Amino acid sequence: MSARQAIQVGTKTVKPVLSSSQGEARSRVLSLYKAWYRQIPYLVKDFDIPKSDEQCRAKLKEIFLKNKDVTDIRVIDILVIKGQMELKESVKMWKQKGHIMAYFKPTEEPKPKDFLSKFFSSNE
Amino acid sequence: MFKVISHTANLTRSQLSRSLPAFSTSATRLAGDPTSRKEAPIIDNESVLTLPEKAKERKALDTAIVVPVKVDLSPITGVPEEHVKTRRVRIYQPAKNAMQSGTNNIHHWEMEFDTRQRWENPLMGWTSTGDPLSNMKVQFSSPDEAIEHCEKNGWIWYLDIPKTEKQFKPKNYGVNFSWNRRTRVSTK
Amino acid sequence: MSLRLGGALRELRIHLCQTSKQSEGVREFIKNNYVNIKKENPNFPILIRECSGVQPRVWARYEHGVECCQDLNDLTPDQVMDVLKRLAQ
Amino acid sequence: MLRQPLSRALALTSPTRAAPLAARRFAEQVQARPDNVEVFIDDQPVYVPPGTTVLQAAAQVGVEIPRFCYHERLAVAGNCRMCLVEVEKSPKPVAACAMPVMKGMRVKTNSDLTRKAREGVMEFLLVNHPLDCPICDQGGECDLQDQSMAFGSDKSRFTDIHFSGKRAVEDKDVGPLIKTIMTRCIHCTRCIRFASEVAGVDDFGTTGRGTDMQVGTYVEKMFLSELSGNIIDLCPVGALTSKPYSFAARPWETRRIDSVDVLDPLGSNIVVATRTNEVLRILPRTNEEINEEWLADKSRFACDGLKRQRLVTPMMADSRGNLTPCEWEDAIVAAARALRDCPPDKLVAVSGDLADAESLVALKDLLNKLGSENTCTEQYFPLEGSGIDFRSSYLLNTKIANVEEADFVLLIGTNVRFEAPLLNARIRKAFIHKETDVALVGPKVDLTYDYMHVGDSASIVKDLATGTSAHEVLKRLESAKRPVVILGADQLKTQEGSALLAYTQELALRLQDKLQDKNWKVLNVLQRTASQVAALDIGYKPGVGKVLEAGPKVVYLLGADAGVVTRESLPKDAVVIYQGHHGDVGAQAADIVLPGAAYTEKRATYVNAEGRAQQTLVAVTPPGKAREDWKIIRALSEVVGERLPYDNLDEVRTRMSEISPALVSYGDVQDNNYFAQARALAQSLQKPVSGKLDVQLKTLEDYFMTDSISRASPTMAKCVQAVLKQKQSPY
Amino acid sequence: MSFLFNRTVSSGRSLGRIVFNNAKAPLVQRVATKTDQATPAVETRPTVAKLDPLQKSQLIDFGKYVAECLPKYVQKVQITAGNELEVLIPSEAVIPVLQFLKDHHNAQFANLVDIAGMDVPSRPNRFEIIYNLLSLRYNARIRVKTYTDELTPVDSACEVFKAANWYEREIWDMFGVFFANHPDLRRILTDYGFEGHPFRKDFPLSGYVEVRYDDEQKRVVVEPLELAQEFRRFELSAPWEQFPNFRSNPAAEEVVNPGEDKPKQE
Repeated sequence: MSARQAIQVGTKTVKPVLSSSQGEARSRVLSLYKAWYRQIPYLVKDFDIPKSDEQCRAKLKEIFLKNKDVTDIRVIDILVIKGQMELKESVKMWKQKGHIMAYFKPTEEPKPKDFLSKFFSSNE
Repeated sequence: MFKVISHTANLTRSQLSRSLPAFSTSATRLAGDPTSRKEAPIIDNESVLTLPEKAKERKALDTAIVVPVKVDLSPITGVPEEHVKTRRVRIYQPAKNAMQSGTNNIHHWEMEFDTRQRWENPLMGWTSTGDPLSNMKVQFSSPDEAIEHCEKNGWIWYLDIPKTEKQFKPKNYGVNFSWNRRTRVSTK
Repeated sequence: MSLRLGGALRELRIHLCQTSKQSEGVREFIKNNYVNIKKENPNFPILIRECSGVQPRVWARYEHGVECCQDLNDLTPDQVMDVLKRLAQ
Repeated sequence: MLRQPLSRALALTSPTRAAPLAARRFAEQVQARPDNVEVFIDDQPVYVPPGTTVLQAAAQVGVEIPRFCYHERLAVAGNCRMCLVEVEKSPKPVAACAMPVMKGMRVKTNSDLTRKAREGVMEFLLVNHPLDCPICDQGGECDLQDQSMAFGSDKSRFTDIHFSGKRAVEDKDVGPLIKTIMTRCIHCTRCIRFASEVAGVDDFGTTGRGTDMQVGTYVEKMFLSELSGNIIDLCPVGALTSKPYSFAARPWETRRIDSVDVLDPLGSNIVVATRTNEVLRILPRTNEEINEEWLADKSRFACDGLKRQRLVTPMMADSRGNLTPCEWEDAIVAAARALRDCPPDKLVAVSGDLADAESLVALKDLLNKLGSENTCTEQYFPLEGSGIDFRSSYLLNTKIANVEEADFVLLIGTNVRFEAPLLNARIRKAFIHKETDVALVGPKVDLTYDYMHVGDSASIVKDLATGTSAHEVLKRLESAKRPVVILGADQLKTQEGSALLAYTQELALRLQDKLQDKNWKVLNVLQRTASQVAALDIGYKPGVGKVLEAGPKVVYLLGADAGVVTRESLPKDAVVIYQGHHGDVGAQAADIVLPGAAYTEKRATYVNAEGRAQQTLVAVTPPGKAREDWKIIRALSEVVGERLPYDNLDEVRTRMSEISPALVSYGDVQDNNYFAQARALAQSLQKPVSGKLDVQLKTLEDYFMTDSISRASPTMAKCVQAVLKQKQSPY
Repeated sequence: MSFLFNRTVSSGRSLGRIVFNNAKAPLVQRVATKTDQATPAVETRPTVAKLDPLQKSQLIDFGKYVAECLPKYVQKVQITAGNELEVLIPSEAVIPVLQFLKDHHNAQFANLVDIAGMDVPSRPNRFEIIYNLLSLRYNARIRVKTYTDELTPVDSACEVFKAANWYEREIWDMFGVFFANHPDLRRILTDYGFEGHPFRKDFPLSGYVEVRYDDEQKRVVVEPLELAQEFRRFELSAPWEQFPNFRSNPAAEEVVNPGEDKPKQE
């Protein structure tokens, strides 16, 4: 009883962005993922990027999984909208090779992760 | 009577009809509140002509969904993950400049990120930094707003409350001339 | 009521709140028993650290920095003593 | 308007301006009292106690009346006339700073008459004020500049094109800290009032009248005060500016970082102004519970020591014993090897006076993990009796702000004036405004106020404690309603220290038991350094005597620069690891030097003498390869093989809360009790004492250089020279 | 008694406002000839733009009329800077209000001059969307303001004004406000792949990334920002009030606030 009340206190009623339920948001995400997945071979070919289809798919998966913990339907919707926008820009060849390659961050050196190497490399 | 009307007004507020019966330009107002008038539904061309899937989408938008109050916007703000996860936000009230007496510019709250490494640029000797947020300061009128803002953005914050409240003591010009108190000073 | 502190035990830290109900037993304990314990163990550090709003706790530090924490919430002075005795073994 | 942030501009749309939060809360509070009078400020009603000045009443509804001479912490002078306001039914405008409110008074702070009066005053002030704002150091933070923009006239009537009429005044030399350009002086007399009321050095005054009036020291003389820097802040124009900071920067281009001072045990709140990764100056930050809005000279001017004598790279002693720079990896590995190979009972860590709580915790954890219990501080404190078990036995229990409420202060073996200048300022404030009396046991020193000198032998304390003293002080103490006893921690390092502490505890407790106010704490121990309280909280053993006698193999100095650990006191083959930020006494004795960060370069916790945990913030990056202190110890622990379980500051702070929760309750002072228990244990320690009490810091020249930062500061060195020179002069 | 009638009477009684009588001729025409109101004192202060009291009273009347016609949607009507009429509405009301202002015979604000966004992070609804409309027929301008937060969509005004298309894309791009039912909502100013919304108050001046041409990669690469010379930060606020004379002049004067009127009915 009290738990349910707590949940009710912690919620609010808002206008949806696109989806009206969690399931709908999920299906939008999946269809966006599929759309990207299908476009990958064409993108690799059209943009002539030095990456294989598998690498691109891994990157696609990585980018989607980065937001796997998002639960708010509206945030998911906005992410989907932005993803669709990116897809359209890519498919229509508005982007250039550099924009596609920016997903891979080829020039960034990975920052040290463990304490000791962080300590020795800088005082961040 | 008013209650009934405001109730209907609330009901219709969320579902805006495109037919706009409320915006009658006629000069009469005999029927009272136009929204409570019974009349045949007006079907506009648009709603007839829209594609079924489009119409469905629009209908979905008219409904409301229930979401948690606490929302984390960090995936959609475009702030790189590094600057969300590793930064600390300090929420504070700016300190009075000791050099001046006025206090007109300190009655608000600010948020600021922690200072990060700076280094000397080897070419010109400039002070370089890799921190885009070193100049970011956002002002709020209360700490609650600042906390709310940080929570929304997923930043880790802490609150610094200045200890500036002091006991009120009326000032008195006369004590300068009191004859038996230590407040009397010799100079001037 | 004697309590020998030492051996592998190196330090006791007792956290308590000055006013809260949960800490009342610990406060009583210190008021009544601390002097005797300290007299028996004159060189043993029993750090009593007060801070408003904290849960009463005792931290025992043994050799090589091994620490052990016990909750003292709502305990009576005798129970506190028992906890300390257990920690001292 | 243009500069206002949007949120505030929007708030301004309502006709009544929002009063400052504190003032508003206060207004509600005073409204409750029945004897308050109602006055109207710009038609807004406000209830204030009778006797309140118009200016104070206006401040409560958020109306700031412009002023130059008025300062809320100084006596009312009423001589600048900038605060003139119109009061209904008064024939002339009245000076708001000196006028007490009357019932039903209607004040108009923005009427035509008021505006005209201000414009007139401003014109008079500017007649004799040079228009040298572009070369004036006050430019940008000048009350005269700002107020002439807001209230001055938009045209000049000054037609003296030959400049024969502008006043010119010779500059005075008042020492190496304060630069005077006396032509800019507008005779607000704030500096005079500060010197005579707060600083207690009655050197300033005015000579002459009218155009010939001058503010000065009558004869050329240095301003011999440890609080002299505050008159720079007080000066509303550029007549008194900071000499070390002259022509260094403009106020609007500096970044200001709120921080905490560590050069005295009070932990005054400061603002560090930086630009291009360089500390330019330090200003006080208001904290009513500690420093009000003052700052001691060492805290303010020693910041140039942060740029000199710094350790910027790790160093190791080579075969000939000279320290040579090396890489972090090498230094850490060498230090780790030394620590690992050392038998635990021969391993010693000594913390110095500027160490922060984070690194103290990390170092103690590391040593404990290695099996050593030998963590100690340079400062001594008796461990007999209850020792450091209760925080109340080593803290300033009365709290700094409450000293003002005291009616009798007994100082034992401390020269508060130089050990904690702002505590002394509080005592002086109580002395002047509350007629508090002060007595001193210890050497006769100048405390800037009159006190009863009881003598300097330790047996006096014993007599007072046992109630056998025939001195008048005992009677005064016993009849006092809120007595305060302050014991200088320096006295405890002698053989008789524990007895002295025991007697002081006895005395204080005897007084406390008789008080009506049960919350009033009498016993105070004034520590000398900023790190000592945190170190004792964490469980460091005070004093190095015993561990040095045992002949340690490895000594880890955490900023220990006081000179208690020297090469001579150690066995020949001992390895000394020094971690700290300045190349001072400690680094000279070291075999391995690990460069750490100074207090402006790390976010770190310091606990002040009253037990208040406060944190410094990162203002600049540590120079060269220097690192934050707790990180060095954390890295070292990993190489030793006893990895400490914290990787970031939050985790360190969690660990600190496990050690003492008070260490992370920032800004607050915890109440500490159990005096009776400490007293019960101290009873056996009350042995006869015969020694004399002596203090280290006797006169002003002793004050300036006491730690590694101030010893590295050229400004502080100049101060010492100037004070010595002043002593030679006949004045 | 009808609600509206009750409302007008009471507002006229309690606030001393002119009782708005709907039976009279519509407003914009009516006020041009009205004489029943005392003309305000002629402006004598030396200001840059002379305010026309007649024009102002017309605007006030029109604002009242809008509020009366759209009681569900108009939250507040105010005049800023002496002669600029603003209608404050919730975000659901964008379409009906704009439609009304465009199509009403006596308004004819047929021209959408632009749409602006504003970010005030301290508010729960941090964004303001501001529609500037122009009526060529009556030589009048009106401003419609609405509010939203990062997630609440605003109805696109495209179906009322075709001109809204690019303006809304701009706001989507720079503020991140989503416009529902926009025909072609995509970025317009930022680079492809750019993340973030630069006009937000918490977006740094420098941005988070920098681009450069990389010789090895033979293309433009995007990297985290590193400033060779850190931007300076200026603290320009003065501790003394700089324009005390403006203290008593509020930026906006309120004309109608239906939300405040309503409780008085009960």
